[in-house]
Amino acid sequence: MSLLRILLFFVREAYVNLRRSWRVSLLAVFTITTSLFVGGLFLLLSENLARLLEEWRSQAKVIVYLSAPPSADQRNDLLQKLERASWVEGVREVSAERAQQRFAEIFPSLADLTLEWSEAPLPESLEVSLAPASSGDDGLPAWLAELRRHPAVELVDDDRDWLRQLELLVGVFRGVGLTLGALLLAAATLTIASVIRLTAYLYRDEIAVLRLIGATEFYIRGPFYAEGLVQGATGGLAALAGLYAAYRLIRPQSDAALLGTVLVGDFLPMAQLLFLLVLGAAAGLLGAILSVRREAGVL
Amino acid sequence: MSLLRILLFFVREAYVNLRRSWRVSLLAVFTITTSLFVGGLFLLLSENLARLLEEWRSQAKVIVYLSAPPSADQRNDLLQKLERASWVEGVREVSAERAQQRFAEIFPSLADLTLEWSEAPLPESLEVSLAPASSGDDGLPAWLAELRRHPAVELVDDDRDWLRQLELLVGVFRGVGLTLGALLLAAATLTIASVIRLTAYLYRDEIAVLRLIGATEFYIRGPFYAEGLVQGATGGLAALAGLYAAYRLIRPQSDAALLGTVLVGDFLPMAQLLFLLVLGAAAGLLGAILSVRREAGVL
Amino acid sequence: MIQFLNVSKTYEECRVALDRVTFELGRGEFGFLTGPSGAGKTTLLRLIYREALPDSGQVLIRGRNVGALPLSKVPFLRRRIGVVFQDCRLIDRKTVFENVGYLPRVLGIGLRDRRRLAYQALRQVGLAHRMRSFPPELSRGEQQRVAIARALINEPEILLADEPTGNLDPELSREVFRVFRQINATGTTVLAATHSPALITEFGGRVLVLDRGRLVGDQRLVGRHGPDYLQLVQEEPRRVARRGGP
Amino acid sequence: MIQFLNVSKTYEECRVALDRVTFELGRGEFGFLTGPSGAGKTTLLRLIYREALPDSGQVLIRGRNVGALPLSKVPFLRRRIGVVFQDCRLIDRKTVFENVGYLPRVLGIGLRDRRRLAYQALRQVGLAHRMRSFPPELSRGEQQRVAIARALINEPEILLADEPTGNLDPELSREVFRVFRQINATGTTVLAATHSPALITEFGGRVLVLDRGRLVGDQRLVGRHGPDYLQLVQEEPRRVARRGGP
Ligand SMILES: Nc1ncnc2c1ncn2[C@@H]1O[C@H](COP(=O)(O)OP(=O)(O)OP(=O)(O)O)[C@@H](O)[C@H]1O
Ligand SMILES: Nc1ncnc2c1ncn2[C@@H]1O[C@H](COP(=O)(O)OP(=O)(O)OP(=O)(O)O)[C@@H](O)[C@H]1O
Ligand SMILES: [Mg+2]
Ligand SMILES: [Mg+2]
Repeated sequence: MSLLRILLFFVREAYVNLRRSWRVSLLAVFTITTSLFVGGLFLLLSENLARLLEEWRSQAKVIVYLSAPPSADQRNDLLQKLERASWVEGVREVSAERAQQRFAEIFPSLADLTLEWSEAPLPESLEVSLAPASSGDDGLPAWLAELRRHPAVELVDDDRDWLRQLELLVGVFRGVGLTLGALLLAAATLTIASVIRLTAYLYRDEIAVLRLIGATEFYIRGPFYAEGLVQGATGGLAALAGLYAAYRLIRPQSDAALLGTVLVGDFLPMAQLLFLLVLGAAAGLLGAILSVRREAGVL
Repeated sequence: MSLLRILLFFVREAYVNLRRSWRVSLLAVFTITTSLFVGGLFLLLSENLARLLEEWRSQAKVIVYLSAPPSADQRNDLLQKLERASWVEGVREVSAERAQQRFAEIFPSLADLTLEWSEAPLPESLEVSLAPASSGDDGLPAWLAELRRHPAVELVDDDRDWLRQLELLVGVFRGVGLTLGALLLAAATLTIASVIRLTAYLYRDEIAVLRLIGATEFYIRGPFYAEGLVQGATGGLAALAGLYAAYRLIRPQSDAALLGTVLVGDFLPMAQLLFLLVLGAAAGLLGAILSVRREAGVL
Repeated sequence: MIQFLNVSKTYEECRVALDRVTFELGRGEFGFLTGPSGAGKTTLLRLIYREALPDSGQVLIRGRNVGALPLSKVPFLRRRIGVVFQDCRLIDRKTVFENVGYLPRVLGIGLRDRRRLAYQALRQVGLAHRMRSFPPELSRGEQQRVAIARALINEPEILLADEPTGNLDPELSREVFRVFRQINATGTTVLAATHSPALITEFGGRVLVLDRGRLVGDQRLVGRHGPDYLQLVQEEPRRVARRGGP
Repeated sequence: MIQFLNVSKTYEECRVALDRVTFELGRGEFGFLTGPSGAGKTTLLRLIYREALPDSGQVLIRGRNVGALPLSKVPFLRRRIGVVFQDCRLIDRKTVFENVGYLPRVLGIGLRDRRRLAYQALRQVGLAHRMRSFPPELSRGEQQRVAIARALINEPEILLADEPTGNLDPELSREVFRVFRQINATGTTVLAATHSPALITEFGGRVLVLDRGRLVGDQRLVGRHGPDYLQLVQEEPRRVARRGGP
């Protein structure tokens, strides 16, 4: 037989088998769906969480406080210096009044106090936002030291301690998320495999008969592999549909609550959807492979 | 037969069946374990998260800023007033120096500035911590208004906006957590049911034979129910063991990272462990019930 | 004891298995059911123990309509009927002893009595030494004999045997039917489907012949051993039992 | 063609199924295997198509040791051997046509040819009209005939039949063995286990008798139809085929 005919044989056999024992198939597909749905939901949440943290991380700034009355030359020189640096994404000037205003915002209860202050106690500053990639750059500390020595600069608050803490946080979150996600998906895969192994018990005698009448392993296993693949992929598709439905269901209600947007800001990207689908199909296939392999002592 | 003998019959049958088809049983138990483990892990995380939020919530304070130089009488009057209120849990005095120090801690980059300030610009204050239950109390706003009118009080920062936000956050977290947890457990239950339904397919002929030779439904089903129950409970126990192992595994590493303690501060309380166990047993039983019920048209 | 009144049964696809069958088998009678493959023998027996329901007509046992029996009463009907299924239907997960002793166990009979009963029943078919084997470890003929023992253990009022000797050698087949005759002598009504004319002519009795669902023959045959066959058997019970023991 | 050299086979629990069996069945021979229930007939046949391996001794097919065959070659051995299993072993999820036509399908034979082959094979056992039924919808005798058709379809070099007529009436049994004789006449070696002395004496051939694992008899018997039986069959092929068709 040509390869095409062999494939056709597998697919047709699988189709007929699936149709004739759809109840059992449905149970297997259902389990796969459940597992992948739960796994996918977790992926959705952790993706959005990671995205949010990335956003925070990208907002980390270096604040340069200017010495009380900076000369125009010194100011320009400083600004140019900032704009030349590759890791600087943007510079925002914050006047002394604005600083005071923000202080009042952060400490509303102390707002009255600031009004009493004779002259502006907070200096003018420049908020320098850094490119996200730059945080690991080795040149950054030297550059910051140089910045500190600039005559127009009173003080450089480089947010780096906070940034480092945030990075740790992001790392932990991601790590925990990935670990949990991997655990869930492993659990799902194992569940799927055990379900398909279970269905295989049902067809054990059937497989034994095929062996006895002279079918080669190739022809015996092919249809079961195809069956597992189809079951897995179907489960994956159903899980994706379920995920999307859940996403649409949560989203409108979540706009009200702050956390809603965090949890389901965006749907999963195409690559991850594909990943889930492939995972389902792979799990189904793996289960089938496990299930039709020769048991020890079988002749 | 007496009830005891019947029960003994069920248990013995179940035991023999489990022993003779332990491979299939193992698959079922394994699925239950996986599902419950994942569900339990989620419960563990959400419990700890809720505990953490509760802690934050209980730390919400009302800060009373005193007018610049409070007289000793006014001070004592105010302190007595605070101590009489039922919702006040504790009062901590913060001197002007301490306030300045804390300002410097919060804004390390501005620390130098405070040194330049002539006299202490931040007033002395009293940090009043409220009993957690009091946040919903209707008398609180009136009491706060009264406090504001007190001659020794410059300003009352009651943290209530922030508290309300935090409460919303806690609510959303808990809601999402419970929803997700319920979803996971539902998925687990359904998975278990479908697995046991699958195993039942294996024993379909067996059950049919028992019916044909004159066994009543009671005697046919009893052992299967016992089998399902034992499988479910075993799965539950294994899941609990797995959870505890995971808890012990994560905990030592988590002391380093801030988030670790958040994630696995405490193990699940006894009631919830029991709940998981009962859930496993119930799922096994439900699966068994589903699996041996008469199919339509069976005589 | 067993009455068929104009009973018809059609499976899906208009496959007529029984076509207006009417007969009556009296209490304590010994009946053979014969006919070519696919004639409807198994179907007829299935109607008696209610594995199937007739499309029209009535099946009466002791004058009561089996088809009208509520589902909850069916097990009690089946307990009074011993059935040797054509495809044995043993439970692979249970030992021979457990298979044979299942119904006594459900009926609350203690282990020792059960063991005695099972031993007696299995000895009659020469398999007392295989009590602890599992059915897949038995030859097909041995499986069939276990199925026979299971049907006998409860001393049923009616014994239905569907081709009980299809995988047995002639001598064993004869012994099995001798056992059936013995049981019949104690008052049990027996209806056995068989393809073997040799057995029918040897043992004699009521002979019902089916062909394509129709009852085409119903006669009383005197066996080769004559009407005194039973006495002959009673004289040599040892011969029947000899094959037993470990 | 088939050679047993001092073959012994013991199952677990020291249950001796075959005890130093030695015989040779030549190419194109027609052999009967007989003996009481549990004598080891099925075990002997299982050793030939390698469902089991001997504990000692050798089983040779066309001079090659079956036990030494690598696992990957086993299917090709089995394709040359048609087997009628004692318990039929049909696949319930597949129709009669699919059951019978499975091996030709694996061998790459197209649908039309497969249908022709299946029709021919099923017509020989009178079941051509049940091609689209599923095995559970057949009577036990019909299932057995489907199993026979499946064994015949591939025109095997060796045909092994384990009690192929246990659930068939005498006339059908005879027809089945007539078909076996016909196939034997085209050069196929046939070895059939049976309990029926009637069939053996009618058809004759090589007769191997087993008892408790020992080969206690090996003789050549001239059938009731005499040595010219084959010619007789050739004269009336129509009679064999008549039962076919819907
Ligand atoms: N479940 C079913 N669905 C469809 N047809 C069936 C079913 N069971 C039996 N039949 C058909 O009904 C007819 C009678 O079957 P039955 O099993 O009663 O025959 P039988 O006399 O017992 O034959 P055998 O001697 O081969 O066992 C047969 O043609 C068979 O194919
Ligand atoms: N898997 C097994 N495990 C243990 N013993 C077995 C097994 N299979 C067969 N036997 C035993 O081996 C002996 C021979 O069995 P076999 O099936 O070859 O007999 P047979 O001649 O085919 O009998 P029958 O005519 O009843 O089919 C029997 O006593 C049987 O109980
Ligand atoms: Mg039948
Ligand atoms: Mg055999």
